[in-house]
Amino acid sequence: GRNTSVGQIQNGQHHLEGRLTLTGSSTVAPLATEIAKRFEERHPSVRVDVQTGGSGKGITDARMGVADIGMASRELKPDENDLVSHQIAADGVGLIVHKSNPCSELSTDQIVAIYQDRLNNWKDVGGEDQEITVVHKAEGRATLELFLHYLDIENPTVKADVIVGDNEHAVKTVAGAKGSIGYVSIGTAEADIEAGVPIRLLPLGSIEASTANVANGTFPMGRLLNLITTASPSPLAAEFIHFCQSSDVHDLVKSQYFVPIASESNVAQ
Amino acid sequence: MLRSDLLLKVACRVLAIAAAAIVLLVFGFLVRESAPALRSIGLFRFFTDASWHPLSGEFNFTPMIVATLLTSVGSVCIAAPLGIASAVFSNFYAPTWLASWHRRLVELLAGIPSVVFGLWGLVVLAPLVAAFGGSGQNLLTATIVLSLMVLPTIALLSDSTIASLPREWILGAAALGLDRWDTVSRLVLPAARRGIGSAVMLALTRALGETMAVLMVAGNIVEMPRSVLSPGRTLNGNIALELGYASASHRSVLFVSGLMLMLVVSVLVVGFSRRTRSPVG
Amino acid sequence: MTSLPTTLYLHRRRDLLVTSVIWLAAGSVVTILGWILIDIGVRGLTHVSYAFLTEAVEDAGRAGGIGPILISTMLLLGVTLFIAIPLSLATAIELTEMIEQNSWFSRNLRRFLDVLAGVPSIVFGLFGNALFVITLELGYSILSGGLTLACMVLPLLVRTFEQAITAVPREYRFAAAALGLDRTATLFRVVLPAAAPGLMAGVVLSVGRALAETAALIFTAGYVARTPESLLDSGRSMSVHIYDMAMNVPGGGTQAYATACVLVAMLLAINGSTAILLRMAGLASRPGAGGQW
Amino acid sequence: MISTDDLSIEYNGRTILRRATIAAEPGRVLALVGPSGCGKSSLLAALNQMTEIIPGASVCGTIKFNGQDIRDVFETSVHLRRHVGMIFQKPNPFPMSIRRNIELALHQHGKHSKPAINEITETVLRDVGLWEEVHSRLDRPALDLSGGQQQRLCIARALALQPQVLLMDEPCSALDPISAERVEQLIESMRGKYSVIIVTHNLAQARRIADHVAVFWMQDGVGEIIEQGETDAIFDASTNALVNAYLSGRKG
Amino acid sequence: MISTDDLSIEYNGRTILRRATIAAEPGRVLALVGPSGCGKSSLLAALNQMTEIIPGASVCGTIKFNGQDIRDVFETSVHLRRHVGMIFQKPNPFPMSIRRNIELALHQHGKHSKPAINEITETVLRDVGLWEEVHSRLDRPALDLSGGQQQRLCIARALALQPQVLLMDEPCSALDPISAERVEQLIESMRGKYSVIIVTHNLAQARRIADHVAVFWMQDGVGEIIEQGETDAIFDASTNALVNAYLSGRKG
Ligand SMILES: Nc1ncnc2c1ncn2[C@@H]1O[C@H](COP(=O)(O)OP(=O)(O)OP(=O)(O)O)[C@@H](O)[C@H]1O
Ligand SMILES: Nc1ncnc2c1ncn2[C@@H]1O[C@H](COP(=O)(O)OP(=O)(O)OP(=O)(O)O)[C@@H](O)[C@H]1O
Ligand SMILES: [Mg+2]
Ligand SMILES: [Mg+2]
Ligand SMILES: O=P([O-])([O-])[O-]
Repeated sequence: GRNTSVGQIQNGQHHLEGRLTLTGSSTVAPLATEIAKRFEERHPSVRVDVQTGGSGKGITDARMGVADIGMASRELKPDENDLVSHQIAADGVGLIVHKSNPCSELSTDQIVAIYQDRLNNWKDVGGEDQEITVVHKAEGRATLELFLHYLDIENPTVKADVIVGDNEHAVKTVAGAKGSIGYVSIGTAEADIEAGVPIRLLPLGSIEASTANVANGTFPMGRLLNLITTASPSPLAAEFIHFCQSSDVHDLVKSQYFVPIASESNVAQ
Repeated sequence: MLRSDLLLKVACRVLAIAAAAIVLLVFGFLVRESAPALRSIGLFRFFTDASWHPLSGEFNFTPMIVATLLTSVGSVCIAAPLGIASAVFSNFYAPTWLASWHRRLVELLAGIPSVVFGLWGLVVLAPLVAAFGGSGQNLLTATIVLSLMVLPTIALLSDSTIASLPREWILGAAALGLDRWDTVSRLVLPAARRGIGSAVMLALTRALGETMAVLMVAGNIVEMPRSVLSPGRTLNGNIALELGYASASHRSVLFVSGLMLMLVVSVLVVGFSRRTRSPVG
Repeated sequence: MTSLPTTLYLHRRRDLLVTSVIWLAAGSVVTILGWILIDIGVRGLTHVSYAFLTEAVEDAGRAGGIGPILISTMLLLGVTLFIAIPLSLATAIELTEMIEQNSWFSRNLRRFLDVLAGVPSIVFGLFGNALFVITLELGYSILSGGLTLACMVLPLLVRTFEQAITAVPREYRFAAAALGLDRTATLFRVVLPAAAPGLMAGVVLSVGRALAETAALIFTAGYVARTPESLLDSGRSMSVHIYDMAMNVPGGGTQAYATACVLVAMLLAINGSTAILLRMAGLASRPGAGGQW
Repeated sequence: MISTDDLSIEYNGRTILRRATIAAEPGRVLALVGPSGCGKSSLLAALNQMTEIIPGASVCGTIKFNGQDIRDVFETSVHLRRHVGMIFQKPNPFPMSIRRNIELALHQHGKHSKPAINEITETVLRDVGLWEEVHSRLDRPALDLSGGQQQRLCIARALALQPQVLLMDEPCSALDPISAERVEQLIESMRGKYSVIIVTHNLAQARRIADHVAVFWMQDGVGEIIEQGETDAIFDASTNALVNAYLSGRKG
Repeated sequence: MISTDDLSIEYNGRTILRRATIAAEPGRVLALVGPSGCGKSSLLAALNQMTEIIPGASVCGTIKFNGQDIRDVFETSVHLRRHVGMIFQKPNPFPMSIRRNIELALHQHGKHSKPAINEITETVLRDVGLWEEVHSRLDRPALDLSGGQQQRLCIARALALQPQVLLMDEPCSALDPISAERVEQLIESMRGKYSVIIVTHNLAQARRIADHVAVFWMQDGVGEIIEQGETDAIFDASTNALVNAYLSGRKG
């Protein structure tokens, strides 16, 4: 295969060469790109190519050997346990509404009711008299699975008004329609709020949706960003994953609005 | 025949066949990838299932086929009059200098990425359409955005068809005292209808095939549309939205929607070429 | 004199009405499309600078420039045209010069190309991924992306080439034949040069189409924002970058619009330079036949 | 009927016809002859203001209709052209049925009643001697007719508007001799009814059909009328050496 | 030089020229005259096998080059056309530079050396009297030349191949009188060097320049040669009534 790495460790740990291909989650791809760049600086004979395409593609490619490493913004499912996942960062999923929306808090039940179309006016949950536009994600998306899992509902019971793909799609949709509600990666939302996009993160229960609360583990709807390999990754892949999990990249993780994972875990897990 | 001519003839034939073979390759690829789903699910259930929830084993395509046809046919219905008017404008109504600027602008727009159209639709247009309620992401918005994307195709190809009509006809019409609009409506447009027809056809196939821009503004709910303000999902939007996250069997089902779309296009193309081949009066 | 004053008066009123409608239609086309252009310009133009054009992509695209992306785009375009032009030219020649019009072969060839024109770009992406990336083992690369784009622009190119070639006056062919030029020479030295303006217009349209493509490239040329070292390296095109910045990277909006500005400027440059090239070669394009009223 | 006064024509600033003064009399045939390129076709185009739609063309001088400036008589050129028909060198029927070709202009000029149109169609087709040949296939494409038939259809189409003047630019030169002869007979038969201005390269034809002749020549690269008058006077008794040389075939 | 034997030409199964037999002698000028549509241009096209590339055209009968069937003398029509040049009614230079227009055919026929090509270019441009006018702008587009210059360039381009026969289809009819005269002089000057066959509608011109004349006529809708011979004999002493009527301008 053209993507197989020929990474080999020569002269000890510090001379690596070869090419690594990563594919998968569009959430992880920007972070992986930045880490790869730093890794290439440290190991000038190594090329790390980061491709995108979605978590599902990452997992499939890793399994088929099309990619050395897959990226996924979700946990592996039971039928994927032939693969190994390596956490490199954490992320939370928070509910967003338009900035002008006065609603200050939603209970889990209210969220479920809204997403199942049993509640469809903001005035019923402490807002203005405005219809609720429900922004939902497409089947298979990692954020969607986390969201459904947290609310403990089945996807077919959801009655959405808009289905979006990527996080920014959700953000732009909510920013463009006053009565809408959606859910996105908290990091994304924070970055956009910082950039002046008119959206607001809603607390979940009474817990503020913020990367800080994801980091300290209090925010309930959190997820891990993973790198996926077969049971025996190549030495170069292993070295890269190790690097991704090291504190050397924590600044990069933060700059991409994710939460570094505190303890350095072992590559082999 | 000379050796060089023979060489040219053979080369052209071979390359032309190669070009045509690409379609077969694409078809073959789609069939191969969708075979598992067709085998395990069968064709029937794609039309009879209760809804589209592939992870829960429900695979109804019908709303997506309807949305695909609605948005693409609708967009052509908007773009065709505007595009033809624009071609008539630059040939008959605009002063020469303006005509060439007009052409240049339309040419430029032919090259704007669909993402940019989608982005404009999402950020500028949808909030305006949201005044009618909801998020503003619905079939209407998608149709408008699509019509803008295919408009340059219709305008440019109609323009060149009209420009290539024999000048004698136009002089003849003028000599009979036909005014400008009579000349256009009774002579030019009928005489150019084949070329304009194939421009519209190309635009329609283009609209059917467009993915990213529609995905960004259509709302993507899989439901039989009740009005133009209902959100809807197109077949290719469906592929783009779910493919990256699909597991093996789900993936195969998505390829069935690709295959479906190609069948729709083929039927339209063959139907159209049948119609235009019949002698014109 | 049998003049018909009433109807003629009506005609004048109608002419005024129709003229306004046509100007309105053309005006609205220009307005809406101008609106989009201005929207892009307002949001992105201030960010475009020499540094933006040359610097590497930083911070996932939020900072730095689009240097490597410009290079990848150019390479992709190069590969696309290198493959697509000969293929479509040969097909157009076959359709216009070599076979009977309306023969079984020509009808079906055209149909096939029409169907190809309707293949969704995402399907092209998947197809390119399966054929070029995996089966032919070219990997995510400029080459795979360019080949996929070549398949995609093929129908458009063939159609415009066909139009350009049939528009060449028959006299040129007769003159060439009378000078004892064989078919090959007639074609390559007389007909194609005479068709050059039309051929160029086709190429420009296809370049626009190729530059605009996103979905097909994500799965073939890939996403890597590094400067490619060879055609077998992956490279991110401008429209993929725009998509990523707009839809995936929070805070990438300005970069997306700035990149779109560069893309539009590039199209303008290509349009302009082909016009100049043609004028230099003494091959000005034909004026429209409608003439002025 | 129609006449010009010191008419000059320019294309893109280059004068190609200088100070042409001609007058077509009611019911008479005026032939314009002279070598290629000295502005005969351009003069015809100016007479029914076709120059308006030719890019780059500009006309100065006056054109009169029954002695009055055409700009005063007719509101627009569309009105003028209803009274001044034109036939081109290459037959140019529209790509539609024979019937539509005739109807088209009638519609424009306000005739919509079906029976009236049918009647006019039959009359003009009879006038040009085409009725017998085509009455059974009026709804077939006009482009299926032979060249001579096409040209006669174009004449019929112009006659349908009952013009007062007919401008003809080498109407026979693209036709076979038999068709050409028929068209010539047709022009002959129009004498007395219409005022005809005909451009022809066929001097024998000019002599056969014209009452008056105007001879064009190129002076310093610009077309001019160097002599005009009664046909016989010009052909037999011109005192102009150039004209004599041209008409006897020694020049041009 | 070149001659035909009972040559008939059909377009899509319809015969338009029947059993034409003509012979062009070396160094002499043969004029083909006759009304429009009786197959003069088609005969010229058959002589250098241009009929091969006209859709629907088919030729039967033999064409001989120096007494031998052309199919035996020349491998393909491309070879034939190198020896039989052709000039069309409408000047048709290629849309490229003046120099390229002449080079093109030389390349095809195996001349690639730059100095040799330049020399030939100068010679033929001098031959047609164009050198003085264009030598300073050989790399400018040929389409910028005037009609007369374009036609002379087309002749020069044909002469560059040193053909033995030149076929000319109304070469002057699209030119202004001065250009036309120059082209006529040029033809005059080619007498003795090339064998020329010229189609013309200008009978005076035919009389001025031709050694022999062939008169075409349409019989039952098909073109035929009704008389041929020495120019003076035909013009002054023809016994054929039709020919007399035509040549004196009473018919056609
Ligand atoms: N549309 C045009 N634009 C520019 N120049 C033109 C145009 N039409 C004609 N001319 C030029 O004007 C001059 C006169 O042309 P015109 O056709 O009036 O001559 P003519 O006497 O009718 O010749 P012919 O006998 O060949 O028909 C010519 O030099 C011609 O090149
Ligand atoms: N390519 C063609 N296809 C079909 N018919 C043709 C074609 N070319 C010419 N003809 C017909 O053949 C006949 C003879 O045409 P040709 O051009 O040889 O006549 P001609 O004597 O040269 O006339 P002219 O003096 O007008 O040039 C005409 O009836 C014409 O319509
Ligand atoms: Mg003329
Ligand atoms: Mg001829
Ligand atoms: O691309 P995802 O991170 O949403 O799987």
